[in-house]
Amino acid sequence: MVFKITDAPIDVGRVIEQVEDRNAGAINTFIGTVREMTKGKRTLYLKYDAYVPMAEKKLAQIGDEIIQKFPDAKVSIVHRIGELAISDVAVVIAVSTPHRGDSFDGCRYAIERIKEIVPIWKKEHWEDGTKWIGDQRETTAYPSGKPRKEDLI
Amino acid sequence: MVFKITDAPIDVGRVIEQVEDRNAGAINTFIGTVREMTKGKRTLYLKYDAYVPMAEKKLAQIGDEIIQKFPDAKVSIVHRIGELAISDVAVVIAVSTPHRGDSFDGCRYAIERIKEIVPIWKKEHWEDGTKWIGDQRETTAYPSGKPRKEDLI
Amino acid sequence: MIRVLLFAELEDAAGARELDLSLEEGTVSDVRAILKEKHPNLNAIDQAMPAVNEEYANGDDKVKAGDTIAFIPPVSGG
Amino acid sequence: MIRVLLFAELEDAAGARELDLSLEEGTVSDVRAILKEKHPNLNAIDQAMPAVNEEYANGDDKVKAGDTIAFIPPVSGG
Repeated sequence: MVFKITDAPIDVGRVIEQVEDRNAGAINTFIGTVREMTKGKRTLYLKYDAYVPMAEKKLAQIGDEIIQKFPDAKVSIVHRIGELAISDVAVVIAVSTPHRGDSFDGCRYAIERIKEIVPIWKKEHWEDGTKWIGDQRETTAYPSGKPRKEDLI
Repeated sequence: MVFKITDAPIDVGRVIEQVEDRNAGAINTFIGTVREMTKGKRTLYLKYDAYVPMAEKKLAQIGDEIIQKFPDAKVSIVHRIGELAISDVAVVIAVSTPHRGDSFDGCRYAIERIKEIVPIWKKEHWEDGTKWIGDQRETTAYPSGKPRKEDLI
Repeated sequence: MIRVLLFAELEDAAGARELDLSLEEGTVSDVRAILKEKHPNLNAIDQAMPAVNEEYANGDDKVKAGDTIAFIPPVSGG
Repeated sequence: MIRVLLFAELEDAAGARELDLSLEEGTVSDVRAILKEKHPNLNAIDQAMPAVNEEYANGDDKVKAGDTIAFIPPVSGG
């Protein structure tokens, strides 16, 4: 199991290998890629930045949370930072479990948690400007400057 | 988009490439592998057999069904047949969509439909015998010899 | 002549994956009945879904010479 | 000395990713108040989650010389 922030292209096959297990019948993989069009706006490229040591800790914490839910799961998560072009892979999550439903649920949980607690930021570069994108989950983000209690596990 | 039955090892990376798209932000991949232990019984190896031309048609139909639900989706499914050892990859499904939720839902739909309508059979080889496994979904399978109407789309 | 395909435990029970039936015309149910009469150990065919020319079919669907009818036991891919 | 880390729009607004505060002891809220006084364009720090030594913290948590406090704007990984 590997939890890593990298500035190099991600080898999807390697991430999958890291969760292989004789008693896994299912591996679910989520690959987040750079999409060209969002709400009618054309992205030229993206820049990801991270608070690297804390981000790696939080990715590992997400792995632990998944194993609490699904004790036989194996999890690996690699997130890339730096400048990414359209279709480049930003994140790869792999979750193996004995039965298929848990692999889907564990992987889905991981991507939602990444968007809640992992200190990684995306800066969109459009033809007409740039913007740091916050809060993709479109929840109201820390209005008092305090994290919600459940994010502090 | 590729829908194929093969007797060769599946190249996961190739299946993923086949669904890449500039407007995909998400690729969900399901990999079904041969698990060693099931309900306390040790599998030595498996044999998969298929009604190949009909199975490939039904895989393509599942792709069509997903695109009906998620018009921007791209889908590829490759299923291996023949003798498979523990940890070998039996099936790879890749679904790309603009947004992540649809990629998970489309991929999950695909694996459930495979277990309903695609003519592929698995023969378990244990230390103490063999058995054709039917009906993994544990629904009562065609009690009257007739498929359920919703399986006849 | 109608071509019959049997898979998995049905193939094992019949000792053959493919059979030819000398029938000019009939229904899926007719074919099933003939097969059970010829091969008394093919009882599991009652739990199989019929498919005519690679599409799932019902018992009262017609088959004629030249068609392929397959009997599909509960599937277990994935 | 307390080490302060700023990211994303906070880094852009302060013109620096890292600042040193000459403070021996205080709370997370104290640090936030000092930063806003020194950098009037750091208002967005109110929407940021504080983290002390790489763990999320609350406003009344203590910080002391040698600690690192980071202000984490709403995240957007994935």
